[in-house]
Amino acid sequence: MGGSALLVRELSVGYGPVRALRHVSLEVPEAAVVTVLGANGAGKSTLLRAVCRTLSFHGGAVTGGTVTLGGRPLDRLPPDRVVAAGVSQVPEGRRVFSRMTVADNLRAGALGGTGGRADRARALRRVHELFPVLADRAQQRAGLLSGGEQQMLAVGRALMGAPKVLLLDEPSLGLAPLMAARIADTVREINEQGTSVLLVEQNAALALRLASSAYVLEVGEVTLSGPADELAASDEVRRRYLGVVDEDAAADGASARGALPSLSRWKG
Amino acid sequence: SSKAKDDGGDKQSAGGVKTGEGISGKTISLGVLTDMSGVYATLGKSVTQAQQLYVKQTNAAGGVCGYKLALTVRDHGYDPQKAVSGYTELAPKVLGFTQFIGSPFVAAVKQRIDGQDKGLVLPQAWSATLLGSPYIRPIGSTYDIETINAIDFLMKEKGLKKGDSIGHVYFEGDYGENALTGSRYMAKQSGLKVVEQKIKPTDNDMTGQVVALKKAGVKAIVISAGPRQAASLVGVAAAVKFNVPVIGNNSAFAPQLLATAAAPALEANYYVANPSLPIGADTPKAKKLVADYKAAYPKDSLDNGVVAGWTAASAFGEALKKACVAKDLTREGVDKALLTIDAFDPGFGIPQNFTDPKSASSKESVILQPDKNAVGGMKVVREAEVSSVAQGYTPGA
Amino acid sequence: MEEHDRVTTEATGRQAAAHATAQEAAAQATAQAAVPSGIPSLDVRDVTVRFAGLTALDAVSFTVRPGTVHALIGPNGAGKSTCFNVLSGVCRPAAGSVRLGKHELTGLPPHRIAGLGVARIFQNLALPPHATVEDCLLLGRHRLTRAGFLAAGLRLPSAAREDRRHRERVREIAAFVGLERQLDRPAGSLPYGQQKLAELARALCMEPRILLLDEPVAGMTAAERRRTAAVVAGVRDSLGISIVLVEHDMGVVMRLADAVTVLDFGRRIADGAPADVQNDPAVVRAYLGERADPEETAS
Amino acid sequence: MSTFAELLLNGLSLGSVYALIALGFVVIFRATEVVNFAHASLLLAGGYVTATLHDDIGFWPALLAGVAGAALVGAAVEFLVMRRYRGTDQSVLAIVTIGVDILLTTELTRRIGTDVLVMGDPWGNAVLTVGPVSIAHTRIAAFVTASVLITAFLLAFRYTSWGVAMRAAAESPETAALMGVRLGRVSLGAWAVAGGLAAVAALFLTVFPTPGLERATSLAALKAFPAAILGGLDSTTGALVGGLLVGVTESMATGYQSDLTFLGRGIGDLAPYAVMVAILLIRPAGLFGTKELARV
Amino acid sequence: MSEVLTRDETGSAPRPARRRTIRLPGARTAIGAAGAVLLLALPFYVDRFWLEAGLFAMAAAIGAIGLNLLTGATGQLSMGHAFFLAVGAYGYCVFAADGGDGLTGLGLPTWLAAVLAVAVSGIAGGLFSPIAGRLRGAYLGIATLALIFIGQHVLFNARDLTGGFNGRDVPPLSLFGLTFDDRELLVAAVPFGSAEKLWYVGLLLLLGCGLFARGVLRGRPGRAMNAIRDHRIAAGVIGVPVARYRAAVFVLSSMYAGLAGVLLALVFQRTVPDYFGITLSLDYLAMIVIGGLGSVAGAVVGAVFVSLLPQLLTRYSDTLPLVSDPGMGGIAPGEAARYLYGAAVVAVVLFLPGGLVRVAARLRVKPRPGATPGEER
Ligand SMILES: Nc1ncnc2c1ncn2[C@@H]1O[C@H](COP(=O)(O)OP(=O)(O)OP(=O)(O)O)[C@@H](O)[C@H]1O
Ligand SMILES: Nc1ncnc2c1ncn2[C@@H]1O[C@H](COP(=O)(O)OP(=O)(O)OP(=O)(O)O)[C@@H](O)[C@H]1O
Ligand SMILES: [Mg+2]
Ligand SMILES: [Mg+2]
Repeated sequence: MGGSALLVRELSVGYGPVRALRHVSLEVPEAAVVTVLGANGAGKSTLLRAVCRTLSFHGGAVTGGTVTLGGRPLDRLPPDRVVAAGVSQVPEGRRVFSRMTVADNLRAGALGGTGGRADRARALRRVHELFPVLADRAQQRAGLLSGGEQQMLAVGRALMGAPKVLLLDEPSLGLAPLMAARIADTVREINEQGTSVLLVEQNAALALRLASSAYVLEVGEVTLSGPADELAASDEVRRRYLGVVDEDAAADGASARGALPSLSRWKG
Repeated sequence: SSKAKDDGGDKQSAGGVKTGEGISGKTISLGVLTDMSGVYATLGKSVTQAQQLYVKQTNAAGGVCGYKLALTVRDHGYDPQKAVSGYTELAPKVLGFTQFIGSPFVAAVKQRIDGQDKGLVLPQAWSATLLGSPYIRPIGSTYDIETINAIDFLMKEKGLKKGDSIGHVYFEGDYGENALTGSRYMAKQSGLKVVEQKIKPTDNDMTGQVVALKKAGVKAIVISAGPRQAASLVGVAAAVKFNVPVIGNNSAFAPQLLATAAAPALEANYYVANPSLPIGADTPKAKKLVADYKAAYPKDSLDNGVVAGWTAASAFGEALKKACVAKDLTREGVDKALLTIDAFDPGFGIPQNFTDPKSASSKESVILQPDKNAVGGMKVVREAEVSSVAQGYTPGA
Repeated sequence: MEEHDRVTTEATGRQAAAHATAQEAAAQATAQAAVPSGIPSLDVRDVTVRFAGLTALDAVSFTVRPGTVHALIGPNGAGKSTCFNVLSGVCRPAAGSVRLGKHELTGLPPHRIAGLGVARIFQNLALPPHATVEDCLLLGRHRLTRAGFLAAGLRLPSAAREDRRHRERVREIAAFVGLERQLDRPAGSLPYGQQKLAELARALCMEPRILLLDEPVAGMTAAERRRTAAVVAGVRDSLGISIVLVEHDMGVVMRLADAVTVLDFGRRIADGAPADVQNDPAVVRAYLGERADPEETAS
Repeated sequence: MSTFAELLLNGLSLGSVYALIALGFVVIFRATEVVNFAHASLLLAGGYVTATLHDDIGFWPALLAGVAGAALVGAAVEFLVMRRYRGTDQSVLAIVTIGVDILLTTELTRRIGTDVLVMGDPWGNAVLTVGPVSIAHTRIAAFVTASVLITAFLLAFRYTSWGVAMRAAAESPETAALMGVRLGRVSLGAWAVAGGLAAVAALFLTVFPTPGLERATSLAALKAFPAAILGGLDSTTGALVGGLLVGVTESMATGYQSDLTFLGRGIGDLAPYAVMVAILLIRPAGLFGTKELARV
Repeated sequence: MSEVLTRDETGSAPRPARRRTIRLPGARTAIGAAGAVLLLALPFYVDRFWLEAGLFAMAAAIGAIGLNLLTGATGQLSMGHAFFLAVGAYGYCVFAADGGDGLTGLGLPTWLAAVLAVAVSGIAGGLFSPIAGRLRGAYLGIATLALIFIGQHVLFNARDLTGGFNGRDVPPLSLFGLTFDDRELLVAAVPFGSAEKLWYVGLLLLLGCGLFARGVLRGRPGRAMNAIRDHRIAAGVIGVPVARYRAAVFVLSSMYAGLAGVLLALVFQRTVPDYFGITLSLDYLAMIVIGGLGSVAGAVVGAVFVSLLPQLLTRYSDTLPLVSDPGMGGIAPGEAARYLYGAAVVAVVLFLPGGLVRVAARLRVKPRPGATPGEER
């Protein structure tokens, strides 16, 4: 079936006049974990939207470049066909179906999958093992879950489809440290079972540890790329994404304190 | 400015006939404010087509006084705003209106008709509330009178007697409530009791009404609603073996009903009071109209709207002819001419008397019965007659 | 986030600890100097919240001293946001009381609580997507402005004057959080991290006496987190207001908090100074996780 | 007492017709969150096809054709109109359906003209008389049909992936698309199903005790609005209960009209709305509707 | 108009932020002035039919502005607007009539009657606030539909107040000794009837109402209203008294409707119950959607479109293609008008998302191709 390597070539995206991505190229080899780092607004979510063809929901459009999965172009497909081709995404900001029950949310996750009833049951069991709270709250409406529980649901839902390529947009957002670690384990585990993963994550330390290769996106362009461990060692990445403060940390800290922004009190 | 007042509204034409608004060159313009896309579309279509037929025939015969007639039709779809706009648009251009459907709308422009426009309006509405203006002249008996005659028929021929209860199912609005005035008056005069059931044009299922009337033990039912409601009422009553006679006003029947499942019940138990003979009447004029109408509009059914439209148009034509004789085709001239007509029979058995603006042009009603085999679906069961109660009744009193 | 903490705290841990005391002293000092007399303390007493078959908060108590940053942490679903919902009047507790100075907050409708100077940012963003950032921030000034329908409709000079004054302040606050260049963009088109900042700015626009922050740095890169944390610290130091902070990034919590309360399954399992809480075995077990294999910290 | 029983029975039977109409609203609302004002015209379309064909091909095939025809019209509306809307505001789409309704109704009323079309149904005007009360066979059929269809939809919504997809698409099209839901197909399907349901409802709305299908029939569909709302716009059970409640209310208000004259006559149409408002005051999302989420 | 408030076509898609338009100063003022002069001069040139149509449009615009405050800006769907129009129209009659026609009439000065009628509409709106404050979306919409039915019931049954099915006469307005009735008044040799005189009243009212609503929308209340629409709970937490605001907007919107009702009554010279039905309410909704949700100009443009289009189509129906005389088997004029109207509603909403005002805005702000703002983020 032509493998499951996801290939992005020279991709450009615009939201009306706003150009969000410029000539971005990126590759997710079969059964690999690739991470994309970048500041707020760098275009990470835009990249994932472009792959899954949901840009039109945001008033955006691909203006150039191609996306292929295992050699097969995804460019002109509607989003559901992309899913059918084996690409699944955990969108940014949870986006659970808040009026549906937790159980139905998970069922919705399996809609695009090709697996049979048994596969679905197995997937469900695994999700419940991973996030027991989702089993406890099966009949609760998803909108009433706590933020972190919703995030678990969003991840769990994507796992229900048993995709070939999994796109994760900040899966650890709002998760407690313990839970974030569990997500990391999960990513590793499903990757070991043959699923390729494209991971967008603000927790760069975690992301770089999971990934085999990494890309840095800045203002819509890829500025750095390479094996994850090399990137993790680069100063730039350490400073901006790993939050590692240099040797003269004390001085830096002090200056930071001195430069603390200040706001005068309102004398209404 | 273009609107600046120019004097000389009235002109003297070559033949010495005085003319005014609504006449230009050799054409008399007449307005038609009808409803061909709203709730009264059924009526509006027949009336309008009959009037167009009249105009065509009159023009073919040389017109009136050497003038050709021309109708300007505006379809207001029973929307008050469009109706009023239509009137505003046509009022300066036409001599008068041969048709104006919707008595609330006529009432809406009544001030303007009476106060400044003074053009003759023949509304296709038989509510007594429209009486009293020398310019707005409904033709034939009004609903209250018709209802009195209808109940009179029930008492004389259907065994209804003093002390009995009758049910009256009526539409909210001018038609139903005017008819109700009639039945209340009749009940008072004849010692009956009226059980009222008000409905809306959207009600199509009369089961609830039948149950209620049955509970009240009525001996007969008057229905002042649309054909559908009549069919449902009669059908349900028959199905639950509630065998009382039902009589409706002229708007409560359409020949189309005879194609429905309610037909047998209608033929057995239903009567209609009508201000003239039916379209299928056995008069030469009626026969000619049927033939001509069929030729002109082969696909459309013949109903009483045709009669009403024809009657109104020919009444207007009659007034024009009289005005022409008086050499005054201005609006006032036509109004005056109409006031002199005291026994005009357009060919449907009942002479119309227009001399008194305060009373209906006739108080007679014909009682009809649905009949599949008759032209227009109705046959006469009692000829034109005014009941004694109707004789003594003055609308609005 | 755990790894992330390790990284940062490993690098800056000692320094942070060293700071902590200095900072505390400084805070104490500023508390005397900067805490305006109007900042009351927030007292949460035995608050219990139940949802069908679930006790989201179980007799939780804590006190936020004026002018401090009080962190509220705990695993997902521990009841932190629910606690905020109680504090801001969105949700009524089954039992317990919340006092802000001499005002009892439970039972008041949200807008009245806002009127007392309690401002909040939402965990799941609540920005109108089409309104510009400036309008969002101006909305924050609702409680401080007066113009009603009549004044606004008739454009009374008083309304215009008020509008001008408050727009100025809005610009000031936007500059403070770093959004001055985004003011005329629709809020919905901002990237996630900036939307969080816009929320923060909107809350600041309410000129609060108590600021409730629900995960203010979620979705930001490390550098941005540092900056936002600095903004929060700046708020406390320059305005002297109290801040209640819910955050899963322990680095930020440790850097900012003066006191920490830990919730688990709606119960308070620890309460105290950040350093103590961080080493509390119950907290480690329930929240931070015990794995500390060297390989992890090495990255 | 027998009057009461008769009115109750009549109300229930009338209500089952309303329930069928309301179900059509519910299906569209669940799938697209749009209040479908064009439902009345779908009704007219379905009825028209059935009525014009039954003479030639017999009643049951004609009914089938009516269902298919109305489903086709519904699908066409979705495909040609609803799908082209690029916004997110559902009340805007509701206005679009008003435009669609005007178009379709005008066309159908023009075709129907002044006729009263009969459905050629096998029940005729037969009534079943039990003791003092009688009920039309058509209404028994309506009740059975409504119950069966509503149960079927209840199960379908709850247990099939079609139902899940529909609800997901209604709540967030983008996320649903990410789950592999074919948005176009889901809403096309919903509109087609609603069309089919409308044809069934049209049948029962125009057979005995009403004389037949004619141009004003579509107005009767308006009466199902309070039914759909007071049951809860997104609940199939609600459609049934709401329909029955409206039917009974109307029937009672009509039957006891003479005892209620202090309210003015003709409150039969008003009463359902009064009941609806009263219920909404207590339950803002209707009896069975999904309550609004109240957490941030 | 108020750019911020117009809904965007693509859900979350925002407009490019900066609009770099170099507008000739004064060009707009010039166009505005020319428009104003034209509007002021119309009564001297056009027929009563057109003036009346214009007045209907003005009244509709006032009502639509009110509805837009409610539905567009605050997100409360109302299908009961016709009810408040009726309250205004009949309220005016009751206050102003002298009882000469046997119906209740208080015989107050007509200007006072107009003011009171508007106030009563507001009160009616206030009475509905327990429901308006509690329900949302489609539920509120259909609950307000109940108002229509209640309204119709009252209009038909409260004979003493309303005159029943045939309605009642509307006493002409008199202001400063000038009576706005059909007695002719010669102005520059042009006979002024009621329509000509009322034209100026209508213009003045519309201008006032439009400016007021614009002030509200752009000011503090407008922001609060939008916040309620976009996120009710958050709005409360930010300090907006949600229930009070919703009730207040409902009242304000009802007052606008009431005023529209008064103006309509004055133009009609007679109030009839049939007018205040569900179609009217739906027309108003169509107006704000077609014009553009949430903006004043949108409401005005939509009102003009919706109320003039059917009039135009009816008037020129005979010259429309495919239309034939009745009975000739073709499409009747009224039907043709309805086809076009329905199609227009659908087409405008589908192809001009954001409403007609957005087209106007787009024309005004012509994006120069190639000159994409170098939007760096
Ligand atoms: N709907 C939209 N309309 C216009 N511009 C948009 C839209 N969505 C995103 N953008 C812009 O596109 C750019 C990229 O945004 P994107 O959401 O992809 O960033 P991101 O890297 O995911 O940021 P974050 O880390 O905050 O999630 C930003 O400048 C953003 O303002
Ligand atoms: N309105 C509600 N109805 C039912 N359950 C609710 C409601 N609100 C919250 N809960 C439940 O209460 C628990 C506490 O939720 P809360 O949002 O306070 O958690 P949290 O501590 O903020 O977690 P997180 O860090 O994931 O945001 C959760 O299990 C949640 O599902
Ligand atoms: Mg993103
Ligand atoms: Mg939370």
